[in-house]
This record gives sequence, C-alpha cells and structure tokens, in this order.
Amino acid sequence: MINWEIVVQNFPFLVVGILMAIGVYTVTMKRNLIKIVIGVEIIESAVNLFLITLGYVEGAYAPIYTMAPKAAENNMVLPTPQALTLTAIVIGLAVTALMLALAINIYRHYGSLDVRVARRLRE
Amino acid sequence: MRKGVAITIFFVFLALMCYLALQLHPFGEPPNKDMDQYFIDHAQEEVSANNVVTSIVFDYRGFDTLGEATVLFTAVAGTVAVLRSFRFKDKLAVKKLILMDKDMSVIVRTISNILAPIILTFGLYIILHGHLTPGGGFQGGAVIATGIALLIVANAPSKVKRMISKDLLNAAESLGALGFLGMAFLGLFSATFFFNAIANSGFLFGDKTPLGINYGNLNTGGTLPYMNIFVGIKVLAGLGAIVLVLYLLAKGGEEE
Amino acid sequence: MMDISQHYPALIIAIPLFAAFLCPLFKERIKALATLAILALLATLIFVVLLAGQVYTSVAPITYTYGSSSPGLTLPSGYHVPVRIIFEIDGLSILMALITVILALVGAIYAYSSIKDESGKGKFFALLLLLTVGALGMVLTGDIFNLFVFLEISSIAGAALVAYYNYRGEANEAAFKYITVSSVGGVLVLFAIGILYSEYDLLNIAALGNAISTTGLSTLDLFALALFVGAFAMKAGTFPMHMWLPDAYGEAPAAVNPPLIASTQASLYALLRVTYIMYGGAVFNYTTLGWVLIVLGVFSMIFGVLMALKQNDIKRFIGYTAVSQVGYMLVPFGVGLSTIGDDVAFGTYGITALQAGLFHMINDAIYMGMLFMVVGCVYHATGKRNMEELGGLARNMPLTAIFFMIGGAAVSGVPPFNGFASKIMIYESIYNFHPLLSIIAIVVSIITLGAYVKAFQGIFLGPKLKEFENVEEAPTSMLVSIAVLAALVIVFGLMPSLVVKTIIAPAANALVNPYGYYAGVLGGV
Amino acid sequence: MISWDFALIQIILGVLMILSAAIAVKLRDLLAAVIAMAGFSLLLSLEFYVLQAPDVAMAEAAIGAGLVTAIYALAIKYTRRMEVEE
Repeated sequence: MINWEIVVQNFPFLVVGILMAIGVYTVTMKRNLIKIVIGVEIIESAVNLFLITLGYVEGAYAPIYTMAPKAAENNMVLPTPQALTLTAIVIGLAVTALMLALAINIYRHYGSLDVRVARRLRE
Repeated sequence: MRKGVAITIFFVFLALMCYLALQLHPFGEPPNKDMDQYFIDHAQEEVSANNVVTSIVFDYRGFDTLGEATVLFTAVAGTVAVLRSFRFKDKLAVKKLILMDKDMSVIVRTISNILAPIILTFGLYIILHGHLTPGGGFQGGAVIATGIALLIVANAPSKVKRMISKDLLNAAESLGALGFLGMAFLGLFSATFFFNAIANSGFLFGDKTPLGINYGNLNTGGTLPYMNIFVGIKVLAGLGAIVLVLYLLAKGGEEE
Repeated sequence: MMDISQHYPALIIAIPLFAAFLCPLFKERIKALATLAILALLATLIFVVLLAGQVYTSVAPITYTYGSSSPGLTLPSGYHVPVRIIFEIDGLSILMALITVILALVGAIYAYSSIKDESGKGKFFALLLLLTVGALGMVLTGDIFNLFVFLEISSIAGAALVAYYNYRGEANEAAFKYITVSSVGGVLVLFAIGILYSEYDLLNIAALGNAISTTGLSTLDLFALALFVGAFAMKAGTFPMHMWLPDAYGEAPAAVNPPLIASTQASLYALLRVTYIMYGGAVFNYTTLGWVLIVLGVFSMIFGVLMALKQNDIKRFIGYTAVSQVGYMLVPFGVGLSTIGDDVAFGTYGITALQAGLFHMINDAIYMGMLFMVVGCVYHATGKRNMEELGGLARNMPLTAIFFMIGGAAVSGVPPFNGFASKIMIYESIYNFHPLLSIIAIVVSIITLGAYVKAFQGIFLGPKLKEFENVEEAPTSMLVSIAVLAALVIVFGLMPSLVVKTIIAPAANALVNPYGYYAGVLGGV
Repeated sequence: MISWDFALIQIILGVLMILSAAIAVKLRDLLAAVIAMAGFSLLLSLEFYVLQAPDVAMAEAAIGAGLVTAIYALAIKYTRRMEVEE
C-alpha cells in the first residue's frame, strides 16, 4: 500500500516529477515556439529544484560560516548541489536566450510562430 | 486522437516520475555525505573562504565554472550571430520587425534612473562579498545586468544606441573571460590549472580565515574574489549585450 | 618548477578556449581570425599527440586533478573519495580527442575561404572553437557533471553555427529543432546525474562505477541508466530521434560540419563511457542493453538510407546517409555489450565487433566530414543545392568530383577505402552473433552505393548546363582541407591492421576493463 | 518522524509552483504566460531560500525572474502576443 507519511515527506520530489511531466508535455505537444521555450524552461527549473532538494538535510543550515547561528557548526545542508545548480541556472539562461533569438528569426522568415507553418524541412 | 496521445504520454510520464519520487531516499535525510562532508570540513582551511558554496564553485569545481562562463560566452556570441542583420534571400513570408522609437513615460524613466545606481551598488556588494556571504560573480553580474536592462528598456532605441556601445560590452565580456582564464592559469605555474595560489599567501585577499563561525574577513579567499570580479564583469557585459542586441534588433534587421 | 609535460590535459582545453575568447575582438578580419584559430588548433593537436604518447605507454589512465596541489593527486590526502574535477584519459578518450582536433582544424582551414563573404566572422570562429572545446572536454573529462557542462557548450555552439546562414529560414528552423532536442537531452542527463548523486554522493565516473559495482545495481541506478542511454542516443542522432540530424547537418555551413560530426560522436562516446565503464562493473543482464542498442542501430541504418533515396537536396541527402552510418556503429557496440558476460563469445567475436565499431566511428567522422565539405564546394561554386538543378560539373570541377567519388565509395564500403576496412570487420563479427544483422548491414551498404552513384551522376555527369559554364573549381584552402581528409581515407583504407593495432585496440581494451579504470583513477581502492 | 509544519510549507510552495507552471502553459496570451513564469521563478527562488540555499535563490531571482522575463518580453514584442492556431 502507499505509505502516506513517505508521500508527505517526499512531496518536494513529487513536485519535481509533476513539473517535469508538465514540461515534457509542453515541449512535445504545444505548437507555439515561445510555449516550447517555456516548456524547456520548466523542465530545467524542475531539475534545478531536484538537485537542491537532494542536498537538503532536515533542520540544517545554509553552508556559510559568516555570522551563522551557533547551531550551524557541523550541521549544514550539502553544498555541492548548490554549486551544480548555479551552473545549471546559467546554462538554462543561455539556452533560453538562444532559443528565443531563433524563434524571432523564424517569425521573420515565416510570419508565424506555429511549428506547423514554420516547417519547410519536411521529411 | 492527438489529444488522447498527449494525455496518455503525460500520465505515463507522470506515473513514472511519481514512482521515482517514492523510490528516492526520504526527503531531508541524504544517505551518503562523503564528498560534501569534505567540503564543509576543509573549505575554510584550504580555500580560506567562509562561503562553502563559493569555494566549491571557484575552487573545488572551478573548472565547471570555467565551463559555465564559456556557456554564457557561447550563448552571447550565438545570439549576436543569429540576430545579426541580413538580407532576405527568399521573399515567401517576410515579416518586418517593428519597435517604436519612443522613450517610456517620464515616471518610468525617473524610477529607472533612481533604481539603476541602487541596483549597481547592490550588485557590486554581492560580487565583492561573494566569498563571505551569499552571492558571487554570477549573481552580482546578473543583478547589475538587470539594472542595465532597466535603463535600456526605459529609453528609446536611438538614444540607447548612442548611450551604450555594443563594442564596449563585447570587449568587456572578452576581458572578463580572459581574466578568469588568467586566474586559472596562475595556478598552473605553481601546481595545477585552477590551483588557488593566493589563498593563505599573505597577498591581497590572501589572509587566513578564522576557522568555525566568524564575522567574516573581506581580505580572505585567495583567487576567489579576483575570479568573482572577472566573472561579474563578464556576466554583466554578456547579459547586457543580449538585451541590447534584442532591443536594437528592429534597426538592424529591416534592410531588404 | 613547472613541468609542462604534466599539464597537457589542461592546455588542450585552455588553448582553444583562450583563442575563442580573443576572437570577437578581431571582428571581421578574416586573415587574423583564421590564423588565430588554425594556430590554436595546431598547438592543441601537438599537445594531443604528446599526450597520446603518454597514454599509450602508461597502464593506468592519465589523470589530471584540477586545482589540487599535484596533477596526479586524485584523492585528497587521507580521504577516500575524489572531491575535485579530474580528467581521466585512456585509449578511447585520446582516440576521440585526436579525431576531434583534426576535424576542427580541417574545418577552420576550409572556413577561411567559405566564410569570406559573410558577416559576423569573429563570432563564427569563436563558436567554431567553442564547439571544438565542448567536444574535447566531453571526451577527456572523468567527471559526469563536467561532461554535462561540456555537452551543453557543444550543443549551444552547434545550434548557433547551424543557424549561421540566418538569411535562410530553414537554417533557423533546423537550429531550433537541434537546440530543443539537445537541451532536453542535456536536462535528462542532468536528472540522471542527480539520481546517482542522491545515492552515492559522488560525481566522478570512476568512483561512481566503483560504488555501483560494490553495492550492486538498484532500481534508481537502472532508472539513471535508462535516462543516460535515452539522452545520449538522442544526441547521437539515432532512430527514433534522428530527425534533427539531417536538418542540422544539411543547414550548417560546410566548414562547421566536421566539428559538428565530432560533437555528435562525442555523445556516442559518452554513451560508451556510461554503459561500458560506469555500469560495466555492475553485474546485470548486458544482453538486454546490448539488444536495445542493436535494435536502435538497425532501425537507424534502414530508415536513414531509405530516406536518403528520397532526397533532392544534396546536403540533406548526405545527412540521411549519416543517420544510416550511426546505425553501423551502434550495432557492433551492442554486439560487444551483449557478449561481454560470455568470455568465449567475447574473445572470438565480441572484441572484434567493438574494435570494428570504434574503427568505423573514426572512419565515419572522416569521410562524412569530407563529403559535406565537397558538396559545400559545389554549393559555393554554383549557389544551388538541389540535385535536379545541378549537372555536368565534372569538367569544371574535376578535383571536387574526384573527392566526391572517394567519399561516396568510402561510405558505401567499397575497397580500398577506409569504409570498406571497418565494414568488413563489422560484417564478420556480427555474422557470428546473428547472421541476419550482417545481411541487413550488407544490403544497406549496397543501397547506399546505389544512392551515391545516382547522386554523383546527378551532380557531376550529364550534359553541361548553360548556367554553369563559368563555374570555377573551389578555392585552394577548401581543396586542401578536403585533400587532408581524403588522404586519411586512403591511408586508413590501405593499412587497416596497422591503424587498428596502434590506436583502435588500446581504445577497445580500455573499454572492456572497467575495474582497471577504477583502480587506475582511485589508486587501487 | 517528519516535522509537519515544514512539510506544510513544502506542500503550499509546491502546489503554488505547479499551479503557476500549469497556468503559464495554459494561457493563450503569451505575455501573461511569461508573467506567470516570472511568478514561478520567484516561488522557486523562495523554495530555494527555504531549503537553505541562499546563493541559488539569489541567482534564480536575478536571472529567472528578472532577465529571462525581460528577454521573453522583448521577443514577444517583436513577434505575436497571442498563441493562435493556424
């Protein structure tokens, strides 16, 4: 049977899963180029959230020693996922900017943002 | 039909993801902390920085950050290359881009003129204190770039063109990237690429940091503050260039 | 004092990166830009060759630990897991690095003439170098997150270059497709990295492999493996996510095609690294995974060549045959993986299949790069890319015609070119595994030959068209770069056993020895 | 042994994030969708802060909610504001 306590405890992981599903749905099923970019951004954000949730330690403090509360000594959340997520956020920004630039150019050439109109490269 | 397929895909994927979420370790109780415990225990002593995340970003995994800076550089170069002005070769359904050459209202401009210096100061603070408090080159650079974006969007394109030079931003971006690479090379001469050669050396930013919880000494961190500054320049110039190119696009792309 | 010979791995990345950061400062000065790019890539090539010397004489992989007090110090003193980013270079990495740098160099030489009349040259050379850096980083790194970062560098640079002819609507469309597929693929890789991280708190490939092999395969590991295989297969252009590949290859400037192929093959390399090395130590049913690769490969082969027959656009035609060639690599890799648990079968034909696949990977990169550049010459000279509008060019462009003939013969596996050398190895080894696979491969090769003969006839033979009367042979720099690859095609075809022995066998041996890899990096943990 | 008040914060933030993402996907007005995405980024940034990651929260707020929104808004200004089926 489903253990509801685990469901509540792992709710952040469930949020990640649902956001991933929404993003994948948007990328595969939407026909507007800007919506596709939004879908990619949602998937990226979901994975960023996933990394941060992996690093969280119950009741721990941010991994910064400057003026931290006394209890923070030897009780910090895992720092590596935070470093990785910083990288991933910047990569996400880079991808978004380039995709939007391409979308603008496609609109200039085809007069539409619909993937079915903007499709000269058929099989 | 299409709708049905979409909904099926969505729910299959959703079920898979939920199954995965319940398979993972209980939230908040990571099963294994080998690598991270090392960072928490040794960052102050080895890197002389209070912010463990920043010491991972610029020291332990500094090479990733070079990659990250490179991704941003690539995106800026790519966006500028993709949006450079061109003549249409085919005239099937050509759309002209239109953006009115008008300032925003006086209120918006006044507010942005007041906000911009505040944002700039805040960004500089974040960049300089990256090794002590939350923040660093990327965050600070992005904050400053937001201020630049505000100034750009509030003014008419023709005015912006005179105000901010694209070449200057490009040069600043290259300079920041080269400076960052140079700091990494500094380590090559003493030990390895990305070795923190300045930490605990007594040079500027080379003091030892007190171990454990402390009030923070700005003069610590070794190469970290230098890298933060270079990355900050790079990020603000690169992001500023993206917004600028997008904003001035209508001027360049119209020739036919 | 500083001993430069220790630092080759860092320099291989740093030099082209340095040149790439400088490029935008030169703006439109083509001579300066091309010189800078070519010099940087030449220096990189020299360092790769020097590093290769070290790799082939050392038993363990060469390691380079970024930021530690000594390059060989993979574990911090007194600690049991690696915490820093480590470059781990074995026979396979160095093989891929060599081919990547050669292809990038050839592309840069070709670009000198072919990009002359375009604007944005500074950005073009910067992106070309960055694409190379991305592919190089992917093949050299021993850190799974670092691999993701370089994957993203190469896909963003690749997408921007595909859209370099931004006055063509199709180019923008192809680039959008490419960046969508590769960014979703990249994010899936990151997701898989997160899953592995949650279990083992490690990011180093050797340490992860060691951990997986000691604790045994869990459900989460399998989930991550599925994500890795899916994402890397998607980025390598296999069926059913192949549709971006002919578009992107077809729309990219010809000078970009060789490094773009190298970056695609870097994804294939990542697939091998993950399946053979990272999961190679864990005992599980390899046969299933092997068959997944085989089925994907067979479908890519057949689909690619059938679609190629329908194409009129010369570059897209070659793009579809490239999809078909990806199948020729996946099938032997799958065969090798299926037999890895069975010592007898692996000894008799599994290792040959693996070698054949690796050899074909190199050969494919060479002749595909060459073919794209040859049709790039045709497009450069005539401004046309539709086969029906072309014809009778052989008299005006004799060298281009000869190069096209060599390339086409190599793709279709005609002796004495390199394609034949690797394909015959593939046929033999996979025949032992399953005769049907071999028959499919041979039939697809014959269809490919037919398609290339038809294409050759359409472009170069037939009556001389009036509009092409004043067409001239392509500029020297373009011909020189094609000639370099043509020479490699012939050399590899004439002495395959020497090539297999010197560079392919070490790569295959590195792949089938995951425990040696873990011990070499972690120091016998 | 989970702390229920912390779980409650997680559930509220999570549900809000899912809602804003779903709204961003559903809205036909692209500019409104982008505003919804900016809200999503802000919520995500708040969640990062709650999970003790202030560095990442700052980056997400500056990049996700600030710059990316500006880039989207400019792109939409040049193209078409409504998502239309053609």
